[in-house]
Amino acid sequence: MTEITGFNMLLSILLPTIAAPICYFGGRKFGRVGNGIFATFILVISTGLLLASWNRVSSGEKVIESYGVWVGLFKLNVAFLHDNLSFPISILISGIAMLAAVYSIAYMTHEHDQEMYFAALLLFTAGMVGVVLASNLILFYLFWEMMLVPSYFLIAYWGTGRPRIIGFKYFMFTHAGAASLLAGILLTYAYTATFDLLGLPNLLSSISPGMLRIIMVLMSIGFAVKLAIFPVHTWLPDAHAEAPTPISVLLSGVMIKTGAYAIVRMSITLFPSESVKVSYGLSVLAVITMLWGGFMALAQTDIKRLLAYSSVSQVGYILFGLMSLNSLGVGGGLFHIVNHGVAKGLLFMCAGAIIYSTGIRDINKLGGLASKMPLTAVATLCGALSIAGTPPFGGFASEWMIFAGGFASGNTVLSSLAIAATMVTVAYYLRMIKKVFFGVCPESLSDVKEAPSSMLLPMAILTFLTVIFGIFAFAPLQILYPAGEAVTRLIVRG
Amino acid sequence: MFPYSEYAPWLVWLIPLAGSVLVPLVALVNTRLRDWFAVVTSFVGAAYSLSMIPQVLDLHGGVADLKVPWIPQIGLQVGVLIDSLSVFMSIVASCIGSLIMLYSIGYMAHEEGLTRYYFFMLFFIGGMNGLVMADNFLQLFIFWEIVGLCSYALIGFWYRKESAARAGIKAFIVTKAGDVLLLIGVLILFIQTGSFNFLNTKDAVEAGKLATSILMTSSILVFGGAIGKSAQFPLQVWLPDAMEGPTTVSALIHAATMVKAGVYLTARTFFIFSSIHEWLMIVIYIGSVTALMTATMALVSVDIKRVLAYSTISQLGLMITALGVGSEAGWFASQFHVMSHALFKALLFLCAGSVMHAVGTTDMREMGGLRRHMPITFATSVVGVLALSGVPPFNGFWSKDLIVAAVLHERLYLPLILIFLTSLCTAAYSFRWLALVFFGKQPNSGKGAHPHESPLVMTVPLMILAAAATISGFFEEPFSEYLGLKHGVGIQMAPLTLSLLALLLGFIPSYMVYFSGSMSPIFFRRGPLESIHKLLSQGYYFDRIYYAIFLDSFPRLCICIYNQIENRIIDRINYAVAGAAQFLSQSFRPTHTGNLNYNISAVLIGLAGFFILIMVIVGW
Amino acid sequence: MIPINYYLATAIILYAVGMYCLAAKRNMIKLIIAIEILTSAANLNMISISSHAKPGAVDPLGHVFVVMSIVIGACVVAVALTIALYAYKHYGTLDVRELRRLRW
Amino acid sequence: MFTWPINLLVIFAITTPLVYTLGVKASIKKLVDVWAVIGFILSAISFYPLYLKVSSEKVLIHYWVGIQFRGVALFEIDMLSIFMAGLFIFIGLLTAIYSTRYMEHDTRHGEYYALLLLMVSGMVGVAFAGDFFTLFIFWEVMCLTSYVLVAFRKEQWEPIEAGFKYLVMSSAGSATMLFAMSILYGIVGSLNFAYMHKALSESVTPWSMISLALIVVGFGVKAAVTPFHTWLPDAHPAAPSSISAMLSGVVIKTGVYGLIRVMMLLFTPESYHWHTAIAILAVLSMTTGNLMALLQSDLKRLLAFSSIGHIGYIIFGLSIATVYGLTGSLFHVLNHALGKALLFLCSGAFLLAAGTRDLNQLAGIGRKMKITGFTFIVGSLALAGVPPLNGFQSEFMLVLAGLQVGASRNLWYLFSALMLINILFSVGYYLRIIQVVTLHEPSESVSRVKEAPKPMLFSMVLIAILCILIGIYPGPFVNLANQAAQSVLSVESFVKLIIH
Repeated sequence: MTEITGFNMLLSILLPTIAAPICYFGGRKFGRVGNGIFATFILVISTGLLLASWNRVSSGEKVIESYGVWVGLFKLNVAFLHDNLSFPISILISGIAMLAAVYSIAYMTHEHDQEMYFAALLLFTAGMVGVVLASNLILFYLFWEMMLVPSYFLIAYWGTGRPRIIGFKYFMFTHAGAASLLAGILLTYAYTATFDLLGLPNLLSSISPGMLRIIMVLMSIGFAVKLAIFPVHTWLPDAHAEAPTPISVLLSGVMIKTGAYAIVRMSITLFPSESVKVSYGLSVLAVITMLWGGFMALAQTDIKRLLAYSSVSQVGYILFGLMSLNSLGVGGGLFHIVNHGVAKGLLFMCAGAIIYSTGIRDINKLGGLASKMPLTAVATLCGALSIAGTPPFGGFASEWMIFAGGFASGNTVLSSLAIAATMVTVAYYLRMIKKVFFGVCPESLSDVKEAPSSMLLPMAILTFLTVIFGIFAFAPLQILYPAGEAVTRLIVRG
Repeated sequence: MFPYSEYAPWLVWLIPLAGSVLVPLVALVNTRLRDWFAVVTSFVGAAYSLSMIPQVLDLHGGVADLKVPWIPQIGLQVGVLIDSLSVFMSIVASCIGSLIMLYSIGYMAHEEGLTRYYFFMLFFIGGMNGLVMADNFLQLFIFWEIVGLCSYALIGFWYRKESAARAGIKAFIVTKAGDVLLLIGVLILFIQTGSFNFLNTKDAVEAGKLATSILMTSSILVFGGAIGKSAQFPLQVWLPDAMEGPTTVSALIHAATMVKAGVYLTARTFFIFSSIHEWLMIVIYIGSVTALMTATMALVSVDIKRVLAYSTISQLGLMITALGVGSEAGWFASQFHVMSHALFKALLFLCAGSVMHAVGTTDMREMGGLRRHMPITFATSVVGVLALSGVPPFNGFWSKDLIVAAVLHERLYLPLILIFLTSLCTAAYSFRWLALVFFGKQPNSGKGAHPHESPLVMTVPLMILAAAATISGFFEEPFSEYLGLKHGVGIQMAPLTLSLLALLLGFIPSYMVYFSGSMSPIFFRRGPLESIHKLLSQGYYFDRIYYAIFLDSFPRLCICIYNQIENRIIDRINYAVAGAAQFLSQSFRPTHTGNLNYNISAVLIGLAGFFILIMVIVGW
Repeated sequence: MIPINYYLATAIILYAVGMYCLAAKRNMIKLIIAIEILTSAANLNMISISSHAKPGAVDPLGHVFVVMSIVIGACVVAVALTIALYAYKHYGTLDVRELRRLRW
Repeated sequence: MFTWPINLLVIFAITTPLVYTLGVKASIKKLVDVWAVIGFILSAISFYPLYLKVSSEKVLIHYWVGIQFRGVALFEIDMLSIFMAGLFIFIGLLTAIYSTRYMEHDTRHGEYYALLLLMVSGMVGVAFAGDFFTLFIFWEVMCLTSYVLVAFRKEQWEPIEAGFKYLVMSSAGSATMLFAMSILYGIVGSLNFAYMHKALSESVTPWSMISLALIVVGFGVKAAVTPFHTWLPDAHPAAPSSISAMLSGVVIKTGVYGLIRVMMLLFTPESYHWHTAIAILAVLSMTTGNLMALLQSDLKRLLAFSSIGHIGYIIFGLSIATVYGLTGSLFHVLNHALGKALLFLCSGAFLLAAGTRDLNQLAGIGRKMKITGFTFIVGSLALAGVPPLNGFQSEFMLVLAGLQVGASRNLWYLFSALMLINILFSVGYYLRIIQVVTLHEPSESVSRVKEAPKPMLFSMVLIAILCILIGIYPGPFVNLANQAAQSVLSVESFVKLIIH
């Protein structure tokens, strides 16, 4: 139990954590660029360390690294877990964070206190990676909140608009969700006397079904808030729209996905019989979420707010996929986590590039930028179409699986509605692209230039990935699909 | 014969797709090289598509299904299906596509953004080839969407023009509506049969694995995709607007590729669904209603390309009608018409492009008398018009005759009447088109004052297509053999009579109004016919209604919901909770009076309360 | 010998009087006296109990305790009076209800 | 005499005025400050062997009068005493270090440090006490010194008003406790805890019930349990910030200690069934504290109200009365002491730099005093129960214990839920102060402030690091709290040392 079996995962979390104060205190010496490069470097190493378990994970192994006792009283050990589920998502998180760090170097030029910014960014990443790797519920919760704190400061300190109110709202919403999650976790312990994620499934069968449902619902509320499911989504458009753009990339791209990850890891894995009972209700909620997010996106004129509402809509798809509770749907939902992470990260970066170059966020005041910023235009188009589920981009590869999963679970009408909701997605994205890139370029924007290349590079990489994940979908699915299968194997419909 | 021709089914779509990706790279070297690189790539693709003919003939009407694994986890494969239908469509797409590419070199010479143009054109051709070669629904859907995406980009090629940008979006969204239905249908079939593969699906359906109602629903949903892509009623609205793109794009979309995809899909699924009576009924009525409706719209349009666009929809309607007949003869007729139409409509579009190139306008009222200035274009246009209106011996005559015969044979009288009227209208509007553009006097408007014949790079494709349109009608029998059909073909009296009658009835008023001038066109716009004229020129108000719902009301509704519900209610609740907490706190604060006497009283009350509480709990 | 119950009753009454004083009286000096009364109630209790512990004998423990308590009580009163003095300097009154700048 | 930690504190307390005079004479200004710090350090050092001894022997008996006198005048030191006393000395040490610069502009340093040392010795004595006689003496030492310390700046109106209210209420509480002791003495005939445990758990009478209620009020006033808390929001802000840190951080914990000791040892839950009543007091306290803190505009007053809320959490752990509940409770004593001391020290630093406690005028001060601002954030988040900081660790244990006990006493599901809601609610004002202090644009009144001096920073940064450390690696600290809780529950081993 207490034998130490490697340090890769621990280091991948510790490195950014330790680097954060170095960034902060060394900030004045390094300068903005130095800080950015340092943060990127750290995140590259951390990603590399995470990638180390590739071979073992892809052969279906569970890689567990344990480091000994943490709190003896509760038999809590510190251990991290890499399996088919956590591995790809942890890579996604640290990868996107790495790109966001690169992107920040130029984007934060005009901002203050950059050394604090990069420190917070590193902590934020460490928190997110930790959530995914955690192998017991308390560690999970610890990281769950650890990612909240730096992101709160990132929003409230460098945000636009009314950052403090928005940050406050973000914090309170997520924290309320977390409190519900905590109640669920503690009830679990009260009945099973363990927090260990791997050991729990066997013990939970001894709990009465009523209590089991209460625990499951409490936990799922926490995840739903993080995922921003209707009607607890209202923090998301504010927070994601007003955060500094690289942080929007992380928030929308990966942070909300930890909710989806947790739903798979806990709500479904630990409570298979209960999740069957709530799956229909949650599917309905998912469809409402996707439609609602889509409709709201259609009403937006602020480019980042539009993207934020699009995220609301997309988490609806992810949830819908997960709640189909069959391997196609869950696999698709997990794959959509990746695809949406990449594409929405890309779109926020594009929006950031536009704001950086023009200083305007209102799409009605933009226009004709396609010739001024051709690369951004192409990247935006790719990202938008990927999210809208258009082949050959990654979004389609996952969305069809989600829909097929929906049909397979018998929710024909809901699935049809979900497919129809892609129309809305297409509509608001095409509207946005038309208003920003097409039409006549206003006089005031006549000398707009493409963003600096350090911002374009991450965008190029993500654009490339949207295409790759579409055409070579088998590569990510090789790892993600077995995860979906493993989860759904637990489901016994009755 | 050809290097790697055994891989032709893959190469026909991989070569254009790969070529398209290379276009931006080649453009970095030299723009001239880029243009020719694109053209050569498309011709190589066409050559590979032609090289599949022997393979098909070897199959003797059978099917070859080649697969490689794609997503092994789900058991998905990428496959190509080689049979007469797919190869035929691929040939149509790539040959006509490559001619259009050649034509583009001249036509688009002076445009900006040609890298984008050639990229999407090649991607389009590749996508279309991939679509027809696909052996399963999912792959078909992927290419289906790629084609839609390309059409969006190409229609909106002149993105600075508001109308073009709008038209691109419209095309994409309207066809997407069909795609949604298609995807629903496909996924239902997938879930029910466990496979996307056409052949497996067919086997499953034949084995009766699917409940009738599910099969019916999914078949109709799949046809919904065809409705969107082939611009059938009620989703016909996008196609006329798609004329905002360059003429070459219109030719590519209308003649060779995208709109045929719907017909192809219907033809491809014909063997799976043809046993379902309801499906056939829907197909035939949608086809014939669309055919007549859009033909009447073509009668009044004054835009040189819009007439052709309406005509395209109408002809597609005929093809769909033929498929809806449900017999092998009908299926053959529709395919034959696909070929005829591809040839003559490409020809007509390119002629129109040539004309526009010369006069610089698209309004037919500003044209006239061009036959003297542009002899080649005129001659080829005449061939095109004759083929379109179905004058023997041009190819349109033969294929339409087959359709009429098929419908008549199955005694479907209502569709027969509809297509009879369609033919009538076709003759009328096609001659009107010819007359307005090439006959009469040239008006003295400024722009088109000195029209001239187009360069050779544009006229050569015209001539090739004209020649093909003239002679291809005689290849009915080889074509039938090629498709592996057994039924005998020949001219029957009844359909022949009907076709010729319709032609005559359509030609007479057109002649009277536009050639001889014995009737004034004013007659149709005034008096009792005024309202009908208006109805037709407004496209039966479909556009108006759709715009009113989806462009005006719907976004406004969204904004309204956003302002009223999202912001006023849901978001307000958050602030209400915060406010309630503050209020609670505020109203609680006066309990802390700061008065020492009260504080001591509170201690006493606490003492008493606690004492009573434990006494009660202990039970004294 | 007076039965212990009388002492106990007196002690309780003293306690009640002290508490009443604290809750009702406004004068600071009276409040300080009230605290003394409260302490006296406890002291009385202690003394009477220690005298009745064994018939005829007195438990020294109670006495020790009471002596200690009286000493401490004196200290408290001293401190209290000092503070009251300063309060009078700042507020110009001995009315404790005027000392309510600190509230809410 | 009183064991070395207390002896040293008392000796240094007595000698401080002399040293002060010496320092003034020799014009070595800092002499007395250094002297007091040395006193705390020596006390802490001498505390260590005591800790080792107790952790091996579990319970230690020490007669401080030198002779055995009917179980009176003795220290009975178990892990709980060690846990609390260690905390008292530690926070006292940090406060003393902090005071060396914070009290620079005040006079009467000799008096100040003597009182501080004496107050800590009183608290340690309370924690060590094995009978009511000892407890009462040290209790009053602590109370008296704290009255004077609150009213230390007698030239201002606020400390005087607060001091008087504090004095009246606290001595009323002490008198109530004394009254309860006299009744208990009548019932048992002794003042020793062990004898009392034996007598009280054998028979439950109305008299013992009355004395239970009286003693809860007595300790409750000190611990500031609602509705006995009304002195606290006045006294804590009015005192010098270093003393506020002591008062809010540890002095009120002596009340908690008294409650835990008396409730678990004398009025055993098995006989007196006070769980629900205490839980109701707990919920009342946390709700009142958090509600009142929400809208305060005075930073220190806000923190004072938040202390009441946290006392509610701690008492909630007592109401559970299982080993988990008490562990959580004691662990929260530690965490709240650290967090609240840190926050008061920070607010003192702000007060020193900007001259105001008004939140609106302090806006953005954290941007100017970055290190203080950072420690302030850490402290606030720790108390808000945000992981990975220490406050979370204990709060989750408390809720967990509540939920565990809920299976047998269903009401505790409700109480736990209320506690969770309270924690959530409290995040609102912690976040508010963080926002105001560190995120707002610096206001005019703080435009020229400078970072706090090094000794003050030392205390704050040390506590902040501890907050993070305990949050990340709570294992050893939980073990300490757990040992303390175990020793509270192992009543028999405590008793059998006196009654063989």
